[in-house]
Amino acid sequence: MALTTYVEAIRQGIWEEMERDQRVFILGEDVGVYGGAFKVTEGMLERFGDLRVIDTPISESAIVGAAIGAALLGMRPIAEMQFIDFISCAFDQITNFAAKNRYRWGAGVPIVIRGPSGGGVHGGPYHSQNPEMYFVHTPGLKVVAPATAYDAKGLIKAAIRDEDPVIYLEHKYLYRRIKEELPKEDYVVPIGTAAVRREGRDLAILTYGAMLYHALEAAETLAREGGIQAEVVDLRSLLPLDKDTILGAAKKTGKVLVVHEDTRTGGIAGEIAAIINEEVFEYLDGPVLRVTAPDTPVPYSPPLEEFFLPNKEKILKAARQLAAY
Amino acid sequence: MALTTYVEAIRQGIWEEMERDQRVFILGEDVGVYGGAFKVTEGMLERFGDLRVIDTPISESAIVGAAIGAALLGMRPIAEMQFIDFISCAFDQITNFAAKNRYRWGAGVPIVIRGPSGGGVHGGPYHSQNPEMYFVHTPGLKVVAPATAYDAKGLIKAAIRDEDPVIYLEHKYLYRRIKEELPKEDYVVPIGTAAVRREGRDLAILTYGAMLYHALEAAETLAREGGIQAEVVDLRSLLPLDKDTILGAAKKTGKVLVVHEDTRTGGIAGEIAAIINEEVFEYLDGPVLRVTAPDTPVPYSPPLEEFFLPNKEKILKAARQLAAY
Amino acid sequence: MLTRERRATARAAAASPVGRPGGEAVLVPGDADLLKMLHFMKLTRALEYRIERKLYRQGKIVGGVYVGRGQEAISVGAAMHIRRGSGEEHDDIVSPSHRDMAVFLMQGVPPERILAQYMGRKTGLTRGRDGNMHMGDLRHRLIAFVSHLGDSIPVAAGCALTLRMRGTDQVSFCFFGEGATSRGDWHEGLNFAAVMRLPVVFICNNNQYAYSTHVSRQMRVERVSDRASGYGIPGETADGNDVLAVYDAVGRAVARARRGEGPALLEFVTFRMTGHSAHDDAGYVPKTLFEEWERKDPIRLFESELKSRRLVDALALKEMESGIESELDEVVAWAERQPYPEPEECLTGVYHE
Amino acid sequence: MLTRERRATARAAAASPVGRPGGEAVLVPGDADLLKMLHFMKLTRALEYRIERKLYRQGKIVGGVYVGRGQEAISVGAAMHIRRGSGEEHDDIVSPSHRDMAVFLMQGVPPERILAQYMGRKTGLTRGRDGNMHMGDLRHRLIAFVSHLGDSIPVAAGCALTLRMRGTDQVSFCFFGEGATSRGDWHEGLNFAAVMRLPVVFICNNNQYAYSTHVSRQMRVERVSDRASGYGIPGETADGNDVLAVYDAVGRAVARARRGEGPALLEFVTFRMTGHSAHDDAGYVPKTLFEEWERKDPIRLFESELKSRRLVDALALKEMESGIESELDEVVAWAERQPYPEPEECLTGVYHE
Ligand SMILES: Cc1ncc(C[n+]2csc(CCOP(=O)(O)OP(=O)(O)O)c2C)c(N)n1
Ligand SMILES: Cc1ncc(C[n+]2csc(CCOP(=O)(O)OP(=O)(O)O)c2C)c(N)n1
Ligand SMILES: [Mg+2]
Ligand SMILES: [Mg+2]
Repeated sequence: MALTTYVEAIRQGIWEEMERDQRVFILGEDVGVYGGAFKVTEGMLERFGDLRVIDTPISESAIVGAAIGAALLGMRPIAEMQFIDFISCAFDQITNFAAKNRYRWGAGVPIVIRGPSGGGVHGGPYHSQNPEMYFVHTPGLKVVAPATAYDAKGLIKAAIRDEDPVIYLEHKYLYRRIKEELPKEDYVVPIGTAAVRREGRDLAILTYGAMLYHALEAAETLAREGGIQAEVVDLRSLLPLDKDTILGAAKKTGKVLVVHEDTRTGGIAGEIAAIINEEVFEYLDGPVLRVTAPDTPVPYSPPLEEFFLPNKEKILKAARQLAAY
Repeated sequence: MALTTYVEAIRQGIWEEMERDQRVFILGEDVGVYGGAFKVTEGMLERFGDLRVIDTPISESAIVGAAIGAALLGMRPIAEMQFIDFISCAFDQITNFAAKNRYRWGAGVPIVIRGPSGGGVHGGPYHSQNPEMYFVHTPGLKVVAPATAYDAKGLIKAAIRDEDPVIYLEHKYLYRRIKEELPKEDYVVPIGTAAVRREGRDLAILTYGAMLYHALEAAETLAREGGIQAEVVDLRSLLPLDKDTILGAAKKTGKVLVVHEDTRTGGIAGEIAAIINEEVFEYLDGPVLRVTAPDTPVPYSPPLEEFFLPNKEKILKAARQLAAY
Repeated sequence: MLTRERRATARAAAASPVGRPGGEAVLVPGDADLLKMLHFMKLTRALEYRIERKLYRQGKIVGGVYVGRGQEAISVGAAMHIRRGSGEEHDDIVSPSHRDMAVFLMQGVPPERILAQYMGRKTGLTRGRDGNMHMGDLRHRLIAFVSHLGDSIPVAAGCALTLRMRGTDQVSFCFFGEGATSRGDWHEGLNFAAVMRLPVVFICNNNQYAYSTHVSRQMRVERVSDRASGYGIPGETADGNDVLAVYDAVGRAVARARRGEGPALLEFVTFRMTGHSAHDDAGYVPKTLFEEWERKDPIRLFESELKSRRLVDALALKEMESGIESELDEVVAWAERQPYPEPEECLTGVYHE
Repeated sequence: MLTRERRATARAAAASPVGRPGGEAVLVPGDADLLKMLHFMKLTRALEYRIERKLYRQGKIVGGVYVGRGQEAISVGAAMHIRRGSGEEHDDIVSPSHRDMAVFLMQGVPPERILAQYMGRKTGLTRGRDGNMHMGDLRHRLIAFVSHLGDSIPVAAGCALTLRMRGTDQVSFCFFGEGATSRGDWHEGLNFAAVMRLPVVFICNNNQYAYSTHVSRQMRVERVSDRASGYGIPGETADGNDVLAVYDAVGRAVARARRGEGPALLEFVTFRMTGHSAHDDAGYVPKTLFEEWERKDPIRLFESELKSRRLVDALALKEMESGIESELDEVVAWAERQPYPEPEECLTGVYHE
């Protein structure tokens, strides 16, 4: 069977939704003629025409604002940020218009804002960011971050069908490195559900995005070398978080390690630590620990970026410390 | 002796720094002729002239961008956001230009961005926000939030003298409600230092801004009615956090309650929970708990806003639960 | 309340609609239109007077109050061209600014619900979640203003994009003040609409102040409409205190947009006859300017015009006014009886439920 | 390395400075200036060729590569007017864009440090923290570009604000592409500079594409300079492949700014003779356009001009080129020897230490 890459899975998901629902359209820089900087929208202009695949001026705020306006009139826009780093230019529209609109006067804003996030490809401070927490901290939004091709497709479909604004973070490191066989039939991955990627009783590693693979590798090594069985949870959805799965893993193992590529202070690990403290403190056999990027911009040069990114070794170190606690 | 209000303390701090240092200037909407929407800059135009007290167009991004440019050429700009809610329009300049500049090429950006934050005055979703976490999560920035007139003055001076970009959050509810006698002589409150406002052995309440007063009231009631002695810590500086004081309070009491007016998910309570877990888990006699605003926009109508905001009763409830743990 | 709402909607739709779906815009207002314009200018002034001078001072308004006194001709003259009452597929869509009370009224929002909004009541358009002119209702084809000036420009363009995709001749109306034109979003929105040739009419009330900031510190151009040439779209400036001039300029721009010829930027010069908000005494505005503009009051000018056309006389005006006042007495009484929202409602409606 | 740096700085400063502190700009370039321009156009082209066609393909460049091939006349003609080498109180300040390699060279940044930057080495201008043209150095009066297009416009205006406060006749130079003019920050920055009458010269390279997007989908105006009228500042369009036309237009705008008459918006029409970046084959650009613009190559045009003025002949050109090539051999060798930063350096320098 043919394997589908992560990036192709996103493309398929959008394509199928555009076939299924006339209200779905995409707008962004270079999404039409060029097919997108990472080719997520390749071929769409030809198939769907230039009113549904719109090359815009370099105006991230207008891209999102226009998507909001269209959504208010019943459309299902997908706004592409060429790199997710540029979402900062649309921050106001997203957090003040899209996020708060339903609450204020009942009119939902079903838009998807998506783009390539994450490091590992030497993109430097402006082509490697992980902006999730800016949006996880904004009531009214949803935030998802798939790690597998299956989820990439299932979550983009869920995001497009969602009645509320969804920030969809695709990890550019995974675009062509991850592939798998996908079901032929239509499916969605419900927003708000995590996936247990590996079962284990000794400790739980919670993570998402590209870090999932480092966590899984670390878990294998832990099992092989120390007989430690780590449960690995792929959060997938950062807002809302799947509390049941998170708390379940915490209760089962008593020891939780959160791993994220995002910088440390104010990262989602803190939120998870707080939830676990509040809800299942009595089950804890050790502190909630975290392995994260340090509090710096994402540096460009390979040795610096490697130092910056969490990896298997850093996870192993923290996991062993926690296991021994 | 004359008492100085919180808002007047800010004004004095800016004024004195402008007298002391020719490089300090202020720019923003209506800061000149009008003296600022909350009169923080009253009289400054007359004293310092229109090249140091600059009425700008309605262009938050240009206000911050221009401040950055001026700072790079050796100035010490203070950028006022008429309401801190509008800082969203300058988010990109702050997080991508100001925050990352020193790291990238060594050129510091000593700017202060300040404005009225917080709720309690029926300002609704766009005149009541607490945007701190957007900036606490951005390496390269500093974030302070004074609760007293003394700190308001000491921190604005520290912010102006700081070599890095500082977000200075003034709580509008406190502007005229809080007053105290201030020292005659020049002083600063160092960024990165918390203040213990009340000593106690049984549990620690960590908070900042307008919530400090609710926490102190709750602590009095706890002592009076249940003999529970709560330590109350005013964080003052949110980035960097004063870890020593936080961990000290956690070790001393074993029970920590974090209170913030900001919304819950992704709020600073999570970060504090993570730090405490990592560093002093073994001292904990109960979970790190939090009392925060719920995950909604700030509603306008009095009963809704009252429900939204943390207050003494909500703090008491959580504190009693924690004390009894 | 529903009865009231139906009544107001009916009233707003009743007077001859300006264009029929698919048809041409009518550029010369008929007598009924003229009277309708006068009515809504007066209703707006009277309702805002109640809010700013009565209820606010009585402490019955929850938050800030921004009125459009002296600017009524702009909202009214423009809103005459908003097609309404014929269903979603025909009606236009509107993004008013914070000084466009008349637009709400003319789109059929009952005055009492606007008052309930100002008073933070459950029956306000936002059910107490937001205040003053921050309200919308898609049934009335109104998109709520957000404080952040300029944000509504790209949103209005996005509405127009949808209309263009659907191939209808509907139009997106977008209102703002001259101060908002300094925002980046204003630029991005105008440029986007221009490049995509979208059916949106940009309507600027240049009341010469943005809070305390004079327009000369907001921009270096003489006229806001000078900005149009940077986008390759038509720009036009007209007297914002002459409701017929507004009616004419907007009518032409709307007709153009309906024909698929793209956006236009209209500037209506007027004056803010109050402080920025109810708590601002506008001490920074030279008294003489108020005097000068008082003489150009748009309602008085229009009354004279209609008198000279023998459409109204002193008695008719008096009747119109007392009709409005007694309606407003009722409206205020109704609003004051409205309940506040239940505290727990704070938690609902953040997401689709 | 310091020796090299001093050498490069000296070279950049050596040729006759265009204006003396406080004096008038010289609008007619002397022979030395003409030769300097040719030298820097050629050096830029050769250095970028090494980066894009050699080092990048050899896998020695860390990230993306954006070059200004075919656009050298703009950076060079403009940078001739940047006052430098006389200290902070006299020198101008510059915000180059991502296709302005020549500006870095002419400000005295040694080519080898630029290469080290591209290769992520410790001796690159950002010590490996950022890549390609994202570099600055206040000693060279260069402010580093951030990816986010348009962000540098308000920053350049803020620099100019400082110069105005200090009452000097220094100027802030601000470079960008036509695509960046769609950003909100571009608008806010231009408007701010115009209102405050700041000494900043806005220099747009209109290379007709922004990535794959043709300028006609970026704006509806014919010329970028049409946007100037929306700010009440002068706008001018000139041939961006004619270095003397650039020199002339920038010279006049700079002189104006030095006299305190405020900003100007200059557009130089050119063509991007490459893909957007080294990995883009520009398949979306009609081949005929490349052919057409190849004939207008700014370096060849300028060579003909200088030949007709008898300032250079074939031999002199050959010598100039081989001088550059052998310098670049050295430079590449030096850069390849440079160490990468230590991993732990990741953690330092976020704050003042
Ligand atoms: C982005 C932003 N910055 C600041 C404000 C604060 N503010 C509210 S109204 C106003 C003046 C608006 O002037 P203008 O656009 O001319 O409209 P007018 O009030 O005169 O009708 C300001 C500065 C805001 N609402 N949004
Ligand atoms: C705000 C923002 N959005 C998108 C991008 C991605 N991007 C990088 S260069 C570019 C095209 C720039 O075009 P132009 O301004 O004309 O400059 P040119 O590259 O043609 O010199 C784009 C879209 C960016 N850097 N910043
Ligand atoms: Mg105005
Ligand atoms: Mg270009």
